[in-house]
Amino acid sequence: MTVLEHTGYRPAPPPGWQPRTDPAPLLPEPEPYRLLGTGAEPATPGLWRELYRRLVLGRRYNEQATALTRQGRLAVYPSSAGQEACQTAAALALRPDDWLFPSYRDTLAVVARGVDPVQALSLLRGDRHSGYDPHRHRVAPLCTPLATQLPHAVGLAHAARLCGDEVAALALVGDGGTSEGDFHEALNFAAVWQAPVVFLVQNNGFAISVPLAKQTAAPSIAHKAVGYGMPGRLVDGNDAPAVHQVLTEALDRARSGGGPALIEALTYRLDAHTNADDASRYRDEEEVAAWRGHDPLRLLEEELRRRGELTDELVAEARTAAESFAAGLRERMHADPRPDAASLFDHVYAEPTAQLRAQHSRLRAELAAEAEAASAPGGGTGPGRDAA
Amino acid sequence: MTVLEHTGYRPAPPPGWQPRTDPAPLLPEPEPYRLLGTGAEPATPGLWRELYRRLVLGRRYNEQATALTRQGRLAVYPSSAGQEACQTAAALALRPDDWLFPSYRDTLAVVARGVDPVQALSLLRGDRHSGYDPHRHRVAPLCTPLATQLPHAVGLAHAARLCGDEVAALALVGDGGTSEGDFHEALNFAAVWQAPVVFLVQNNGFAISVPLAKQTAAPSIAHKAVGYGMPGRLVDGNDAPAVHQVLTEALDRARSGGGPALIEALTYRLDAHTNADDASRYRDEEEVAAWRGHDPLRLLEEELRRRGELTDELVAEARTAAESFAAGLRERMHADPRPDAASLFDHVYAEPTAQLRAQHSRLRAELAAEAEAASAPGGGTGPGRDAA
Amino acid sequence: MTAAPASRTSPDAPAPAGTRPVTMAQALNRALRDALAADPAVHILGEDVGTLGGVFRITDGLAAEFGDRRCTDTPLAEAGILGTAVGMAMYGLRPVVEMQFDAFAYPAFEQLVSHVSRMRNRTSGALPLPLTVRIPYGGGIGGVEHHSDSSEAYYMATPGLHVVTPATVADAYGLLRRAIASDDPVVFLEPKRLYWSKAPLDLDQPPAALPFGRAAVPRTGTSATLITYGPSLPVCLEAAEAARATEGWELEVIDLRTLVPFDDDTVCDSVRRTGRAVVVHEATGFAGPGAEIAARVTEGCFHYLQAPVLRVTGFDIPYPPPMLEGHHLPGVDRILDAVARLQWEADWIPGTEGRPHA
Amino acid sequence: MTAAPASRTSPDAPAPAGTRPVTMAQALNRALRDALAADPAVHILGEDVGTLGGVFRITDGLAAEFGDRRCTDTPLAEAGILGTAVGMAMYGLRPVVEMQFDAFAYPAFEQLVSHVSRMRNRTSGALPLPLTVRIPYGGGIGGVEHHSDSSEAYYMATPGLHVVTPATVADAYGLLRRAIASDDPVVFLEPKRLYWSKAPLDLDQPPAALPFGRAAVPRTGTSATLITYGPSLPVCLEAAEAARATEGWELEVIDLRTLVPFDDDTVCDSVRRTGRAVVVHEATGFAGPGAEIAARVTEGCFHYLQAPVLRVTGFDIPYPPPMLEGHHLPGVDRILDAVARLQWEADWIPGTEGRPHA
Ligand SMILES: Cc1ncc(C[n+]2csc(CCOP(=O)(O)OP(=O)(O)O)c2C)c(N)n1
Ligand SMILES: Cc1ncc(C[n+]2csc(CCOP(=O)(O)OP(=O)(O)O)c2C)c(N)n1
Ligand SMILES: [Mg+2]
Ligand SMILES: [Mg+2]
Repeated sequence: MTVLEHTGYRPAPPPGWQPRTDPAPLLPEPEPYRLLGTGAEPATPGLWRELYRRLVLGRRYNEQATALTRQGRLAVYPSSAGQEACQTAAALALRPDDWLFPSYRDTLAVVARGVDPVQALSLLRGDRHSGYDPHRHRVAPLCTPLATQLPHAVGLAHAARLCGDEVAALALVGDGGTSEGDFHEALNFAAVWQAPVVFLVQNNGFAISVPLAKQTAAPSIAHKAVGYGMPGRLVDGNDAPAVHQVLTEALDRARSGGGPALIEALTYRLDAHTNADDASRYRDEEEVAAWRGHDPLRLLEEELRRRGELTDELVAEARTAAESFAAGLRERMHADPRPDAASLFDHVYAEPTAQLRAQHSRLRAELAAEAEAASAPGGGTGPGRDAA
Repeated sequence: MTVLEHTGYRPAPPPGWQPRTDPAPLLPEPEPYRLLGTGAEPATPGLWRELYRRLVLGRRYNEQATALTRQGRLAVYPSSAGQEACQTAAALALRPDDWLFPSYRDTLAVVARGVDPVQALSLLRGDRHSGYDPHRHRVAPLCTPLATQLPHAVGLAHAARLCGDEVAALALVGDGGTSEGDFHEALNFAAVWQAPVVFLVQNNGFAISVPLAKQTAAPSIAHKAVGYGMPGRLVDGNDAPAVHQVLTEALDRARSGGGPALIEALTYRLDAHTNADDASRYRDEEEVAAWRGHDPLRLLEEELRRRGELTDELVAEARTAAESFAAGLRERMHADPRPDAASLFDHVYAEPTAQLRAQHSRLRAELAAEAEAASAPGGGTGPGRDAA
Repeated sequence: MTAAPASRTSPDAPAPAGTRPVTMAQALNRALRDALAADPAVHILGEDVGTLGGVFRITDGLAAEFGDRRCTDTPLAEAGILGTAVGMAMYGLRPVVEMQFDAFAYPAFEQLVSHVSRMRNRTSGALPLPLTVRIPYGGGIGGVEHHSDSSEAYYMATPGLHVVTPATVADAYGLLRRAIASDDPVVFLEPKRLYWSKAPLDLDQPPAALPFGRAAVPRTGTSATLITYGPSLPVCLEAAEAARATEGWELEVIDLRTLVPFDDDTVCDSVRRTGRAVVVHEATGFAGPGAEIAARVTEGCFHYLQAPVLRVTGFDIPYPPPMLEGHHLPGVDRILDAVARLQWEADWIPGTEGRPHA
Repeated sequence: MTAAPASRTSPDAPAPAGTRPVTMAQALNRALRDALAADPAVHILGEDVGTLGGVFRITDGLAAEFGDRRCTDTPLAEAGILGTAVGMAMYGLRPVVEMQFDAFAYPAFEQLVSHVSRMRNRTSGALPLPLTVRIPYGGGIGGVEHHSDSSEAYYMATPGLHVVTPATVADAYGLLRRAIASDDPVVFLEPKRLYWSKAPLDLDQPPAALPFGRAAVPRTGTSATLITYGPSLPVCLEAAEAARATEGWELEVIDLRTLVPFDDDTVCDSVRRTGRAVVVHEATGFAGPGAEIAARVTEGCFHYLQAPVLRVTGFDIPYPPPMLEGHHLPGVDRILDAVARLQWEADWIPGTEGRPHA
């Protein structure tokens, strides 16, 4: 008589319903996690002093790279001054077989991982798209299109797991980058596949000029993790030991099959977005000053002082190492790189197509003609002419 | 002596730190929200009977449309059998000025909103990309590329708010669609802009053949809301009154400036993905049978019976209306639509370019020649020849 | 890459006894199967490629045979699929990605253009991406909006990608094997309306992987050259047959097989002989694949050309609803019309006062 | 759309007294300002377009003057920006979207191709999308990877879009006003290396909105036609000057201004007079914009052509690092070389035994 036959009262939830994960453990701590000033002890003796040395070097690196932009030696430099704790801790938390997936702002992390700084800066110098061998230190090329490196990290971590290797990937992204679709897709794939990958968001409060409040209305970026079924952690990104610990835990967990994690590190870039940016257009000096008081280097220094570990020797050693590092970098960056025009046609394909070979030989002919003209007495407008 | 001057112990959190929203109220209920069988009363008298009538019609519509595919009258039909509660409640919860953003599976919602079913089916019939005037009933065209309609809904809702209009948008998407980057970007924009938009995910457990467990590892899809700073709600999608209530609340809230919401409705498609799909390849008959026991129509019918409201009169009335609706649809769909070939060039631009005018006149000449050949005695291979 | 001479056989010609007719879909399925069996680095990823075997069943049975770690149903996110495949390739795997329909590859466009096509170049060869992106493309199957796009022009305009599209059953096998074996990324465009086309093929002795950059000449002729690929090949062959029957023209038909790299030798050799050429494809004409083909043929054969290279293509409109697609797609009549306009006797270009060659 | 005759003025010619030199960036800024002032439906959206005024300062001061509801900093998600703009346009607003750099428009590709270009057509005119997508494009500014792409070929191959690119300060103003006023979606490509180019312009009496589909002829000549647009216009003008000085050639230079719709009349009229043409652009050559231009010029002017239409373009490679971009970009020498190869006396095509015209 009715459309469906009567089978009785069914107050049951929909068939098969069960939350697949308990959300509570996935939610981040309500306050950013800190170690400095809490009375905590270093996980391994000497770790904090090592972090200190590296933070000093990192700051000096940022200063030197910025100076190189003024001298026309870098096309552009996105400074990580103020974010050295994140970058350094990221590199240090990785094991040799792990992979790092950096963005354009993360050359310090790349250098801290062991890559030659001149090679790490190739992209920003403008002689090559990527200056280092990614396999040697297991560092992916610096990635410019925001968040697009995140799925790469997931895929690599997944592949490593498929191959039975105990390898984790650490992917770096900014607060702005979390708004991109690729962020979402990467985290989702990672969680579904339980890939050994850790996402570290360096939340420095701005995407160029756009403040976080215009980027997301979430309680925190770390809260996004629950939407993928992975744990979210919130850490004071200027507390180097805290970042190091949170990353180490997450990477260990990932490597041993525990799945991915999302870590939000609260930090601040003390410099402008890049040397080409004018930060005074969008932020107050007061805010910058407040963050200078929360400088990662200062926080660690104060802690070491409180612990009586900030010896003259340590300070001198750190400074000397940083200065000599900077001097070496400066000197090498003042040499003119001479990328070979013929390299334009290398590595477009495994083997150049006939079409590329033809274009290559045309360029060769041009270069030869220019060289001849230039070497002829009084000759040649030089290669500048085509360089419009 | 040290790199940074000493200014004292600073255990403070990073400057400016404060969670911007309290996460707790954003998290969904732990069990899907239900009204049927809970002893709850209809929000307005007669609402549940009205839902019943519409569910009966909806089911009949799905059956009729599926039959039309067998008769070659539809190119394809993605049935919403089993999801009638969601589709009907969605249409009913909207006010006249609100906008609906449907996907390919949501023709029932479109029809329930008042669109002529023949027009609603144009896309699937294959005569036009979209058969109805979107402004008349404030229904966006059916959207095929998954989740891409979500930012449209956000933009429209935002625009309405900018214009000072009290308008909300309701955007429909499937569980599979939540994995797309556009889902993420849309929800984020909506929350940052506090746009009056409600996202309804019809979680029917599958994206074609892919079950939810391969789609997301989240505790629930509704848990994704907190990552955007909007409330997430979880509702039994086969409990029409519950879906209607949750949507009504969310739309009211949105319209009055309370911001967006994400609603996950747990449901099931009883038919295959489309008539072209073979669901036996990826799911058991047992699972389907379990869900038949949780059929939205059955749940509502049982409740009305318990309440003594399932009168013969109501049942007959619902069935008659459904049958006459189906008969009208059947009859009108058996007429051959004759889309005009010349319309190919209409509406590519506001004014056709010279290039399109030239192509149009070439086609006109072809058609004229064909017509002539066809009308000539014994003549013509007809238009079929070019239709490779 | 072996520089084999262009094959001058007709497509899917009667094959030796022992072979049986298989569809292009089956040939592609077999190519995937053989690639999975031959190389443990090969992994298939996509929407519905596992349990279901793909909406076109091209991956049918592969998850069952090789396990769902080798043939994996992914979440529904094309950029995520391609982006994770990039990472897998970086680790040394050889992913084969399926995009469900042509238009649904667009979400992955940034990954394709900004990473897939450039990673080898960016890293001076350190990170090649041996990655195949299979995309069913083209119309003619009555698909509703977004299911019949032809997007090869986008991929052709992106240096670093190989763009490949088979038109015959045997080529489907041979080119897909070659694509998966390639150390470069390949966009592998499958003409979906030819999925069910059949030709005899001995699947126990499958053909060798085909080199890229070698067009086929399935029909020789002297009057004019039809240059085509993928779904338009059968239409061109039909047109050539009709041209002989009705006008006595002998049309040569070239099946490009790979759009990138482009086989200038085979194409120019033909056009220099015939002096006339028509390019045929489904994609829209303006800035479509035929633009490049016409431009380069003209550059390479200018003095041999008796008429400009003409193009018979889809109109410059969004792909129409299925009931109108027959009017949009290049068909035999339009091809013959174009051939007829190849200045067999007089000037023809509307609005120009054509003048004789100097 | 008024069918004004093609202007035959040189670009940015000395203007009446009272005008002062402004940069293209300033002209674009002023066009946006005037559009915001003229029509309350106009809304600007993008990354950093508000407080910062855009990384190129094209939106400088607009948020201050019109409020951040009219000029809005969005979250960092290009598909979201374009997708929400679609919804805004559906509600009757007239969004102007800024993509920060050319390559960063790729994430929005699906929205652009599957929705922006098709919404009017899909809805039989019921939902036109009066929407402008501003994209700084091209190289020559020393930008690092992903900051110098030329992607106009992708947009040209997408029916339903207008594709517009100014090369002069005045055109920047006039074309942008026209784009924003257009009821169709417009991809508005801004040659970033010309942002700082200057010409006198009276901003108190700004030029009228320019019609689409009308190329400019900034230099007339009789020997051959250079067909170009956007960033390559100044290079072509320089080449034309050099050609006169060194060879006595009088090159006509055409600035297309709108790639879609394409101004066949102006272009063919010129090429029929000169009999020779070279297309110049920064984008890669293979399947690039020049392919369509060469193919259609050849179709339209075949019997007038003394030589094939040649193309001087970027190489078929990913855009190189800044230290090498000078070798990649079309420069004066390459243009002159191409002109020299236009068969002034003998056969030239490598590998062909050119034969005299019949
Ligand atoms: C897809 C894409 N869109 C836009 C840009 C331009 N852009 C470069 S950096 C940047 C801001 C990034 O902010 P965030 O992610 O917070 O990183 P941060 O620079 O603060 O380290 C933008 C918009 C880009 N690189 N990629
Ligand atoms: C961008 C995009 N990718 C792929 C497809 C092909 N496709 C159509 S429906 C579908 C499954 C969608 O699943 P879900 O979102 O759960 O919605 P349902 O079909 O279950 O209603 C797929 C993969 C598409 N339409 N759009
Ligand atoms: Mg940031
Ligand atoms: Mg579903």
